[in-house]
Amino acid sequence: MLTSAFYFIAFVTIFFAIMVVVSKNPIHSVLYLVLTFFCISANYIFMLDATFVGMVNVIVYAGAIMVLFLYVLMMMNLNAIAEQKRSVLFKISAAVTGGMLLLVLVAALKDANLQIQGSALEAEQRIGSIKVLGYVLYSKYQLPFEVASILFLVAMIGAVVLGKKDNSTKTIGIEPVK
Amino acid sequence: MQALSNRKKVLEQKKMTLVERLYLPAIFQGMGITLRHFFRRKATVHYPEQKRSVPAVFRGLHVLRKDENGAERCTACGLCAVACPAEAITMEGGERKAGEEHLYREEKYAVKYEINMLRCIFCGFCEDACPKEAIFLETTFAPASYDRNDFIYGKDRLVEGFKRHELVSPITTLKEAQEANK
Amino acid sequence: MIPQIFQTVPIEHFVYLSAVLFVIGVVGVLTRSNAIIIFMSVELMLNAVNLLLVSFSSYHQDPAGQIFVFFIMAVAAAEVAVGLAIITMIYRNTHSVDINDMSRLKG
Amino acid sequence: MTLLSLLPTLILIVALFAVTMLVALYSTFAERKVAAFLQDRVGPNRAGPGGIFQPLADGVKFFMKEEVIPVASNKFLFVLGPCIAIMCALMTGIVVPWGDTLTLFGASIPLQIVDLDIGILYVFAVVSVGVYGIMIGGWASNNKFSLMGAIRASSQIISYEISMGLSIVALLLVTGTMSLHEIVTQQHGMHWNIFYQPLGFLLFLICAFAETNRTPFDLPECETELVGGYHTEYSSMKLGFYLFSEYINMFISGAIMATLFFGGYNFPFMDNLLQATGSQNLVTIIGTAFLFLKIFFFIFFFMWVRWTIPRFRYDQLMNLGWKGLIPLGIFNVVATAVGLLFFRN
Amino acid sequence: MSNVDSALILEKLKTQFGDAIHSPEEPYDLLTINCSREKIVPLLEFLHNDTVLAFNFLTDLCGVHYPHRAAPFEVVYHVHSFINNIRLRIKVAIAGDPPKVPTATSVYAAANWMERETYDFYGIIFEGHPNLKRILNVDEMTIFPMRKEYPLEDNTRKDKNDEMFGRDPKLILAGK
Amino acid sequence: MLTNNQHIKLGVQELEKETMTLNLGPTHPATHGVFQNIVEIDGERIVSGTSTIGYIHRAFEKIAEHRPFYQITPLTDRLNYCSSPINNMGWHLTVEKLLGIKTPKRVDYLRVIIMELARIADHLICNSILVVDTGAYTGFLYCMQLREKIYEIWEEVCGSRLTTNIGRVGGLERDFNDIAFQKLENFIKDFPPVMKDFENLVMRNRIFIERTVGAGPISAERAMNYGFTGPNLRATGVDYDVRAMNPYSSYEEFDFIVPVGTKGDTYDRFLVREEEMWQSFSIVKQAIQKLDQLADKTTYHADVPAYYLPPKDEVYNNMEALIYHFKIVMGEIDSPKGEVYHAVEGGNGELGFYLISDGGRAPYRLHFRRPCFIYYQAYPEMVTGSLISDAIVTLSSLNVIAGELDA
Amino acid sequence: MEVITSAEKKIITVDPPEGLVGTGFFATSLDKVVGLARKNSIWPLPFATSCCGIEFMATMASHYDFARFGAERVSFSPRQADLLMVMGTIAKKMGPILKQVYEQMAEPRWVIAVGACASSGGIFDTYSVLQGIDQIIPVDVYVPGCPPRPEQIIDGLMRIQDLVQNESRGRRNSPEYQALLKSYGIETVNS
Repeated sequence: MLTSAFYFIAFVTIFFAIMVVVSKNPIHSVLYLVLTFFCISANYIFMLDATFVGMVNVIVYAGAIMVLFLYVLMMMNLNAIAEQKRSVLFKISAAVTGGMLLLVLVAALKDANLQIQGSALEAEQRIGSIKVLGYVLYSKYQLPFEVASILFLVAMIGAVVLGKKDNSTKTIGIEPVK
Repeated sequence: MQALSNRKKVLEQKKMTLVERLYLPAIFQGMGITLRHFFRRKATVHYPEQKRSVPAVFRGLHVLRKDENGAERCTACGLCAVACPAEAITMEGGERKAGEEHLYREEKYAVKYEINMLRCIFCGFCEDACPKEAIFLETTFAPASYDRNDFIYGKDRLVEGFKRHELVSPITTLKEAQEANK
Repeated sequence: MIPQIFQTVPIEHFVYLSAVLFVIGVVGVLTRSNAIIIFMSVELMLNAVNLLLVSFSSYHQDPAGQIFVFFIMAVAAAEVAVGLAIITMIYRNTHSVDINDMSRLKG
Repeated sequence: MTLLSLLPTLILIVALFAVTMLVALYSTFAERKVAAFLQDRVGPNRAGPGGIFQPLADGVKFFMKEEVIPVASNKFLFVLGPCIAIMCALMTGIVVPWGDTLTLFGASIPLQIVDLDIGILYVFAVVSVGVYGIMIGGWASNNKFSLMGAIRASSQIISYEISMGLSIVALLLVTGTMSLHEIVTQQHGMHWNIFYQPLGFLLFLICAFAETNRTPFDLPECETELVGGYHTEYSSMKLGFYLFSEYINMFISGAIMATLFFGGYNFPFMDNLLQATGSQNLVTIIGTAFLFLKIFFFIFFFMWVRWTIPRFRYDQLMNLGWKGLIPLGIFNVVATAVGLLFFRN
Repeated sequence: MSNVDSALILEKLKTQFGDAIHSPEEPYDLLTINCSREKIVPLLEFLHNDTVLAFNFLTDLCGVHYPHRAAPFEVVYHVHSFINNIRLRIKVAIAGDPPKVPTATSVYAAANWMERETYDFYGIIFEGHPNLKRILNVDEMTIFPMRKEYPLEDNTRKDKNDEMFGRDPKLILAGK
Repeated sequence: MLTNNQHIKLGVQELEKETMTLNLGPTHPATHGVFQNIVEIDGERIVSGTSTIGYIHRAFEKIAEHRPFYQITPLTDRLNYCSSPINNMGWHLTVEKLLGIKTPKRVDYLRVIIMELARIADHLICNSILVVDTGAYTGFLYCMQLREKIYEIWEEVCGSRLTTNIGRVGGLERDFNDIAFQKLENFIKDFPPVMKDFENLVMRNRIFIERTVGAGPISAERAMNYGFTGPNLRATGVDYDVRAMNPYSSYEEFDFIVPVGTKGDTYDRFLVREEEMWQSFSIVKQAIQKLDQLADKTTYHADVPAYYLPPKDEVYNNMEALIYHFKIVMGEIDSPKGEVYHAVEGGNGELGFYLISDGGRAPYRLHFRRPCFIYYQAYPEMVTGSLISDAIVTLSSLNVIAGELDA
Repeated sequence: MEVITSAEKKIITVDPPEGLVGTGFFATSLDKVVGLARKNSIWPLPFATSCCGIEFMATMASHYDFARFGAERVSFSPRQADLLMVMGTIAKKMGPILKQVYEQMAEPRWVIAVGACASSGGIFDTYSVLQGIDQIIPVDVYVPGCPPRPEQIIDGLMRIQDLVQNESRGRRNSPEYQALLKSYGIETVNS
């Protein structure tokens, strides 16, 4: 049962992901992407026993990042603006590129050593649980954690500075037409 | 600008104090006030079961009054129609025939007397205008209805004695007014 | 407790799934010209990587993979905040989010 | 896992669904009555004795009303919006421990549908997804007022989620667990978290107001500015879903607040009662009743506040969120951490 | 509070504008002067800017229609000096079809809508007005309803008998 | 390099137009009446606005040219329907000025009571609606209860709640009876606690203060230039009040202050109206005192038989009275030719009546100086640059009454 | 077949089409239940333009408390309203807007004309005022008065309630109703 569930979810994920790329309306794209994220979270939670990551995925991606996207799109009222059409040739070449990349990826990862370690199979503790993750995060990966938080802070400040509406910067990029 | 009279008084916008800046005290004060009202006696009058009292001078529905002998007072002089700002009154005069003295007080009477209650603004000028004290605004009301033709009130519904749509009890006494706020 | 899925679904399948998602993201970046959709395709690629990391982490019973997912999420969130701010800014100036229009920022 | 062992859970789910709906239904009635009483009125009293069938009347009317879907709208999303809203509102309840264990026919049944070890995160995730209902509905209506309502809703909920998260972080420092069941168990015997986290509770309360779109944070639908906000174009039961989800959200946030800060189903002299009667079932039932009492108080509180104070302006709301609550939240986290460092041992 | 009175105002205006100001009256204690069409804006400017008179406030502006006069329209300005607490009524008689008068919006912002209203009612064109179009009535209206020749009613009312009110319905329809 | 990209429109205007057009009204809930404001918004900020009015244009001035003098009173009722009695009195004072009627002191005081109650009623509506528009509904209902008390008093005097048609040329239709005075006393007792409740609810609440301070400000110079009067002008700091400057109806005998604000924003308008209500309340109390002190306890109209309807029983018995009765009702009273302007301090400011009489049955021309109509044109200027929420509270605080606006 | 007295409009509530609803117990009691429910949950859209609007405020307020009838949720969005309360003068300039609001309302919808102006034009028999809103939209109940006392407004609401309670569910689809709307030039959404 679980196996077929996996294939079902995988199929749905790929379908939604494709819809993200092919949707005309950016808002639809956002909504499809949200669904994709839900599917990926479902994978985490139900297939991979990584509940914490799954929840955080929902909160961060679906709950915050995509709301932000939606917010920006709604504020700009972008659905009214038609996107420029790319030529068919361009699209085909992009698809071919993508396909080749896929080949390379699959070829590269196919032969990776994917044996499940015997010791891991007997592990008592669920490695997806908060306790384990918390312990690892705050011991082994403490420095990266701190760096990440500084990155966050910088990004926040940057976003505020960028987003701030300043009348003096209003004409940046407009003059060049001559 | 200089003061134009000696009555000027400036209301300063007071700066918010620290306590006021905290939002919560004012909110709790407000909530206290509303909570006090929560337990207060309700002001609601349960219309239509209960009816509010209105003063006797209230300008409600018109009535064509009769005199003490039961004869109609109206003499179809048309003053009320002239005085009507909404031009809602229409009448037709007729000569009283012999033997109708108990019905009509004067020699002329209104054969047809119609008020369009949808037009009427209940200003009371018709009552003021009537030299015979025939038309009078009562404390009852013209009821709501489904059909606009229903609002042309003829003599059948205007002459005294017709069953009125009692919306409110008619008269307030001084005593009631005194007790109103206890 | 070990996920039951290990017995039936080989890890290769997760690999293929995330590879496909990644490629879809790449194709999205290449074909679309709306900056926001490109952005979203990038998010999709990041998520493909996340999926791969989590599946490896689960199959290998090594929490490090999941820790990396958190770092990726953190970076993604930061990137989105700054990126969207930039897009908003550009939109405000050019009334467009088309990447072709953005080229004229050069001159 | 046999079907029989699932039966209690299924019954519990159905019961939870029914109770939530009922409470939400009667919250609408209570709202009108409370508002009326605060305003020296009597409120609806004509539908049935004392007006108790008022919500049913509203419900039936909603169902029988014509469905209007604006021509210019996106039909699928237009329908999807309210569905998401009410679904997310209903989903939260499953992690809340509604009571202690009941022992029936020899089997002990915990009155909690699932006890996730990351229960709080689950609540958080569902709440953060709930905003899609409003955003999608508002956008799909293709109406400027709706769109503005949707935009306001999204920015408001994102902003207040942060301080809500911070207040929970501080709480988690105290409890050391994310399982709602454990949090409740820890508070047994009047060790209610409100005593350790008063500031955290205040923050959580304010954020709960914001997340449920209640006055003073009802900007997404504030009728004097945006007519109906995001639900301007909605009629019939789709509107009903939106209104309903607001009340369900109120109920659930009341439950979460009671669980996190007010001891959940714990009540004073619980142990004494257990000793005196020896019946765990009785204590459980009384506990559940107490939990509901607490929830009802919060619902009343929500209404009381709504009918008392004015609402914020959009920028003031953002100011309060970012410059007021988030720093306070961070301060609370730090203070809690320091406090734990010094006093725990 | 000050010694500005009608005589002083009149004297000042006479020296400034001479014959453009004529036939002053004082009905019910309100100084009323007539002004020629050309001088009205300078007059208002003078009244507004003069530091002694300081007529800083345009109380009212309206039109009147006298169909039997040579100049059938009149625009009446009421200005008020807050400091001296004195009012002044200025009348401008205008002839011509369409009647035209310069706008006072440059002196008093308040004149904007009042002039639009006057235009709406009487069809008086205020030259130089920033946005002279109908304000109260629908844009499609072709008549200027306050002119005396137009009836009050639009005669769609069916529920009355005009004879009751001393009017002959036929005459009314004929626009008399 | 850029010329190839035809779709890029780089006209500055095109780039600037990132605004959205929002249509507030004519049925928007915040307009509380009917007028339309079309605002261009950028996000939540208003870039520009235009107002369209005339949605309930009823042609008052045209009707007035067709109605005898006394029938114009019901029209004035419907002008500013929040404070009809002031309009009634204003009209009667104008006609009295034309006819040269001097009213007795008792009439003046009774009129003052009625007018000040009307001012309280008007400001109650305005301020409580302002509070409703900031989101607090409850205070509004407390105020409405107080207003109901005022209605009761009027009802006792004239027989109607809202469109009072109160007063007659030369006086009042009827005297205040004992019940009216009793109700007045009850009102005096009720007023302070209700107002205190209302003020405590919002006045020092930070949310309310922040919503209103700085919303829709206007400077004194601009306000005067725009023809502001009444509380809205006083909020800017100009103490212009017709009652103080050109007293009518014996206002000069009353002790009251003219409150003024400092910044001319919504909060100032709110404060000024609150203070004015207290002042009106004190005037009412003074008027009652003065009535008590007067020796005359029965006069309620001037002795002008040619203009004031005789009592009904005299109409029967007295030929002269009958003639007057017919003349008055037919509208054939002798009125002089002339022009008169009279202003009273209405709920919204200087309410003026410019009456041209040609000696006929009806006014030759009657122009209403409607304060709302004149100051409302400043609204787009006041809200430009502010947020939508500000625009809405500004609108409520201006107290634009559609009946008065459109006439 | 029941005729609701309306000589001008001839609104006739017909029996529902055969087959759709039988005369069985279920259909009639469903009608009854729906009628009762709708009756007690009339959400008004106050189209208040002038004086009557102020009296409507008084009706909403504590002394009269419109809420008792389940009608306190004033919805300014026409989609959500059941009852259009037209209160005050409707000028010719306003007419099209009123009609538009009516058209935007979802069925079943009712209209009540409160006060002299809305019902007939009142004293304003002038070039700019519509002489009664029934020239542009169908009106179910008229309330006289200028303005009507709150009691009268409540009375009008109770008339509406009677109408609502006794309306059969088929009425809005009946050809008579469609014809009525057509006579006003109003497009029907459902048919």
